[in-house]
Amino acid sequence: MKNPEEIFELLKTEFADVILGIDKETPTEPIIAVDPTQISKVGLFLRDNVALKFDSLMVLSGVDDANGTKVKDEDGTDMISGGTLSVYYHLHSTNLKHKITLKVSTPRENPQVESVYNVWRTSDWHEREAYDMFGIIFLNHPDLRRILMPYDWEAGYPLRKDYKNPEFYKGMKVPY
Amino acid sequence: MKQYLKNTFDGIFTVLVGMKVTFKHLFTPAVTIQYPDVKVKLPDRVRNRLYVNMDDCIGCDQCSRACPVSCIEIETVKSIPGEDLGITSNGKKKALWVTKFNIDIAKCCYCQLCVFPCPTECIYMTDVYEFAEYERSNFLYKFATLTDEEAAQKKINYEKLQAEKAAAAAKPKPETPAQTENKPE
Amino acid sequence: MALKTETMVLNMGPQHPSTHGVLRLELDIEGELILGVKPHIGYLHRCFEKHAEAMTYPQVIPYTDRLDYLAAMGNNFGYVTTVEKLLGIQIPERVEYIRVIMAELQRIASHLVAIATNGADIGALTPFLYLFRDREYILSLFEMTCGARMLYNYMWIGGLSHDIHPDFVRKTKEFIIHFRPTIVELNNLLTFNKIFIERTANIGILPVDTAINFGASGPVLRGSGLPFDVRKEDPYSIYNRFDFEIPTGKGLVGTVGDCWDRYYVRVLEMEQSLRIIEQAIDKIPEGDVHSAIPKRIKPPKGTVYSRVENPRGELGYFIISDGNLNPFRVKVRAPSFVNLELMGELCKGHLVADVIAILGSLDIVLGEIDR
Amino acid sequence: MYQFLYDLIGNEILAGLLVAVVPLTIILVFALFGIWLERKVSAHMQDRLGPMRTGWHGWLQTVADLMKMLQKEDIIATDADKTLYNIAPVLVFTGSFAAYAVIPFSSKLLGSEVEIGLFYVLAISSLVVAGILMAGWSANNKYSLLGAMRAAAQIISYEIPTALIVLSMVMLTGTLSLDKISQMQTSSFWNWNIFGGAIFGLSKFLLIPFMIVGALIIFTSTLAEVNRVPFDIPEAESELVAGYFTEYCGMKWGMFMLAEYGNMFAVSAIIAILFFGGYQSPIGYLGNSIGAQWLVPFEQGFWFIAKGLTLVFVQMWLRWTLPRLRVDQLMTVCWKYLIPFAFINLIIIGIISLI
Repeated sequence: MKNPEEIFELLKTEFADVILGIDKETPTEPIIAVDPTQISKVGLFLRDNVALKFDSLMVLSGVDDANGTKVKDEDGTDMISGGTLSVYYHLHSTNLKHKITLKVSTPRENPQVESVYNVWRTSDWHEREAYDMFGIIFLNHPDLRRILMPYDWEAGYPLRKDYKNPEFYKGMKVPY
Repeated sequence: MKQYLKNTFDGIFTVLVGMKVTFKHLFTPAVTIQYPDVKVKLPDRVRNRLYVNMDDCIGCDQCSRACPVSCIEIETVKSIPGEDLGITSNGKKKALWVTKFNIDIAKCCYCQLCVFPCPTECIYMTDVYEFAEYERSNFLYKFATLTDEEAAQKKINYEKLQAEKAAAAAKPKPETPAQTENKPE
Repeated sequence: MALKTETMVLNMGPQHPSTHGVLRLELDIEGELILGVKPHIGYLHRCFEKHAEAMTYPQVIPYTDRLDYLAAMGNNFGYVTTVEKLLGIQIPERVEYIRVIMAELQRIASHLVAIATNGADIGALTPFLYLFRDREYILSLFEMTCGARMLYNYMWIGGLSHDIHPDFVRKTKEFIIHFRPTIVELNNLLTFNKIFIERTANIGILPVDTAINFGASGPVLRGSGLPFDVRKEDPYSIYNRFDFEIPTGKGLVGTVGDCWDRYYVRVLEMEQSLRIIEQAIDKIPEGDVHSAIPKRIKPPKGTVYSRVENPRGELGYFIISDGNLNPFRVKVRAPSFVNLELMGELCKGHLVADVIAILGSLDIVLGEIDR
Repeated sequence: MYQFLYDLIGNEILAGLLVAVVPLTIILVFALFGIWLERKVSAHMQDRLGPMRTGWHGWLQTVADLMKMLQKEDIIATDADKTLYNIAPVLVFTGSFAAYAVIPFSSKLLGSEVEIGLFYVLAISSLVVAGILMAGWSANNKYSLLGAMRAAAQIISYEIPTALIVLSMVMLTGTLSLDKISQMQTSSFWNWNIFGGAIFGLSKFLLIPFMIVGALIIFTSTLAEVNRVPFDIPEAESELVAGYFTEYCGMKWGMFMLAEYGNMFAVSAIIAILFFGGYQSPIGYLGNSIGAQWLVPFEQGFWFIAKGLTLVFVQMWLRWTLPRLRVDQLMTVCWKYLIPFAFINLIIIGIISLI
C-alpha cells in the first residue's frame, strides 16, 4: 500500500524525465503526468514492480481539454485549434489495494499516444473508444477501429468539444 | 465406471426433482392477470402522463428549465396593470399570461424533475398510462387556456403598454422571451 | 483424400433471441466449432457522454438510469456518490440507509434477470418465469417508493427524490420471507440440474489472472475465485457497517471460473444482499431525505473517479468539472463493456451452443455497453 | 377397418379414402388440441394463464392461429432452392402422417392390419430426416443448415436405441403387428408389457425392472426423434433462432408444426402399444359387463387416446422443466448411455424369455 506521492517518487527515480509531474491540486486524487510516447514502458513497470503491482486498469478515458484557441464559426460553435487532448489512466492493484491516476497529454492536431494493450488487455476497447470519440491514435494497438460509431463515420470525433453533427449519413437525415 | 453410473443416476434424479417442482406449480394460481379487463391498482406515487393545472400555473418556466429532454415549451406575456389574472390555489398572485404551454409527451422521459421545482404544484404526473395515439402529432399536448386570438391580443396589449411606457420614459424595457434550453439532440 | 473445407462466418445478431439486446457477434465457425468471435457493438449508442456535457448535474441522473436499465438504482447511486465526492457534502444517515437498501434490492432484481436469462438461453424457460415473478415484487416496491418501475431517477445529489413509503419496511420484510424459498426452488429446478451443469460446467473457463488483466469485475471476476468486491475493497456509502460475505467461484461442479461458477456466484450474492437488507431495514434512522440537497449544484474545478459495485461489476464514473453548472466530461466505466471484451477469449474452441451459455454467464446489458 | 368399410360400401377407392381420412382427422384435431394443451400446460407450470380470450380458456386459440397462418403471405427467400423448399414441409408432414396408417386406435379402428406394422413405423418415420435436411439446405440460411445437420445426426442416432428396444419387445411378443401386440396385453393392467406381459411365473417378475428401463429408454430416444426438449437442439430457439425452419412462414411453417405434434402423438402411441397395453383397458370393459358389445371399441378408443395423451403430457412436462443439451452431449447420451443400456437390456430380456 503506497500513497501517490511515494509512487511518484518511485517512478521519478526509475524513469526520470518521462514522468512530467504530479498535480496535487485536484480535490480527490493526485494525477501523475507522463510522456505519451513512453506510457507503455511506465505501465509495464507499474504492473510488474513487486512494490506496486498495478495489475488492473480500471478505466482509460479520453478527454478533450479544450485549452486551445477558440474561434466562433458561423453557427456559434467554438472551433478549437491547438491545445491538447488527454488520456487518463485509473489504475488499481487488486493485491496491494492502492490506486493511482496517470495522465498523458498529446497535441490536438496530431494526437498520438502509445497503446498499453500489451500491459493491460482491458485497454483494448477503451482505447478504441477513445479513438472513436476523440481521434486519439494509439500506437501499436492491434485493431484500432471505431467501436461505438459506425465504422464508416466520416464526420469527425463526436466527443470533441467542437464536433458538429452532420446533416446526413448515407442519405439518412441525422438530426431528427 | 463409477462416474458413469453416477452420471446416469444424477441425470435421472435431478430431472425428477425438477419435474416435482414444475408439477407443484401446475396447481398454484397464476400470478398474471387479464390485463385490459383486470387492472393492477397503481400506487399513489405512480409516474405516468404529465398534467398541468393551468388555473394554478404562474408561467415561471421552472419546469421547462428542469426538463432534461426539453419536452416542455412555455411562452408568456406580461399582463398589463388593471388585468386581474386571479390567484393560484396556494395564494400566489399570477402576473403572466401563459400564451403557450406545450408538452411533447412523446419526448417525455417520466423523470419527474419538472414536478419538484413548481412553486404552485400545478404540474404533476397522473396515473393515466394508456394514451397511445395513431398520430405522433397528437402527443403534443397543449395546455394553454388562451385561444390564439386572445394570446395575440394580450401580446398587443403588452406591446402597447410598453410603447406607452417608452413614450413616457423614453426608456423601453425589453420583453422577456421564453427561456428554453438549447441542447444538441 | 482430404475434403476441401472452409470456415463459415455466422452472423449472430444484432437481431437474435439470445444476444441480450442489439449485440452482433461475428463467429468464425468450422462445423460447430468456434474459431474466433468478434463482438461488434454500438447499435444502441445514445451519446450519453455527449448529452451529459450539455446537462446540469441533476439532469444527468435520468440519463444514468438508462445505462444499465436493469440496475438503474445502482447507476444513480454511482453517479450521485461521485458528484457528492466532488462537492464534498455530507449525506443524512437516513438517506444512506435507504440508498443501500434500494441498491441491494436492485442487485437482487438484476441478478434475477441475469440468472433467468442465462437459464433461458440454455433452454430452461420455466425458471425464467418464476424469477421474473419475484422480480416484479421488487419492482413494485420501487414503484411504491418513487413511482417508476424501471427508470427511477430516485437518488438525487445529496438526497432522494421521495422518502420511503410508510408500507415499504413491512413489504420488504414480507418479500424477504417470500423470496428465500424461491432460491431453494431455483436450485432444485435449475442450478443443480444435471443437464444445466453439463451445459455450463467446464465451459468458458476464465483463469483469475486473465480476468484481472482484462479488467473483469463483479460476478465474472468473483466467479474466477478472487474475492474482489468494491463494497468491501473501497467501501462507499455505509457498506462498512454491514456484515456480509463475498461469494466466490469454487469449482463445485467443474473448474474454477467456468460458466457455472459465475452463475452460482450470482445465486449466492442474492442471499448476501438479503442479509444486508435485513440488517439495514430495521435501523433506518429518522430524518429528512431532502435536507442535504444543495439548491444550486456547482461543484469546484477538479476531477474525480469513483466506483460502486453494480450488479454487473465495478461501475465507475469519471467526472471532470470546470466549475460550471454542467460537467465538463463524464466518462462511464461500464462493467458490461469491459466484461464483454472477454468474449473472444472465452469462446475459443467451444461450440456454437456454448457461445450462448458464455454470453449469458457474462450477463451483459447493451444499454451500458453502447451508452 | 378397410375390410369393414369395403363390406359396407362395396367400393375399393372410397373405402380406402375413408380409411385414410380417419387418421388425418385425428392428426389435425390432435395437433390443434396438442398446441392448445402445450400452451396451457406451459402457462400453468409457469404460473401464467396462457390463452384465455378465444373460447373457454382459449380453446379456440389454435384455430385462430391456423386461420392467421393460412392467410399469411408465403415468402420464399430469393436464394432458396424453390423446389426443395416447397417439397420439404410436405415430406415431413407425410412422414409423420403415414405412421398413423398402422396404429390401432381400437380393435376396430385401424388403418391397415399389416403384419410388419412396427417395422413400417420405424421405416416411415425416418422419412422425416430427408424432409428436414431438404428444408435446412434449401433455405440457404446458415442457421437452417446447422439445424438440419444437427437434426439429421440426432434423428439417425436415436433410431438405434429405439430399434433396440423395439427389437426386445418383438423378441418377447414374437410379432411385428401392432394390433397383435395390443391384443396380447388384454384384460388387466397386470398383463401390460411394462409388467412383464401376459405370462406367468418367475420370468414375469424378473422382466419388470428391465421393462421399466426399456420404457424409459424408448421414451427418451423417441423424445429426441421428435425434437422435443431436452433434445430440441435442431430448433434450439436461443441458438439457431428456429433451426431448420427459420426461413419458413405461413402454412408451410404450420405444416412443420402439425408434423411435430403429429409425431408427438405417434411416438406416444407406439410406446403405449409396446408397454402400456395399447388400446386395452386396464380395468375391463363396461360394454362387456353390461352386455353391449358395440361399446367396447369406443372404450378402447378412449383408453388409447388417454394413454397417448398422458405420454404427450409427460413430454410437455419435461419440455417445461429441463434445459437443452448441447450437440455433442446429445450424442454422448445416445451412444454412451442409451445404446449400451438398451443393448444390455436386449440381452437380458432375451435370456429371461428363454427360461
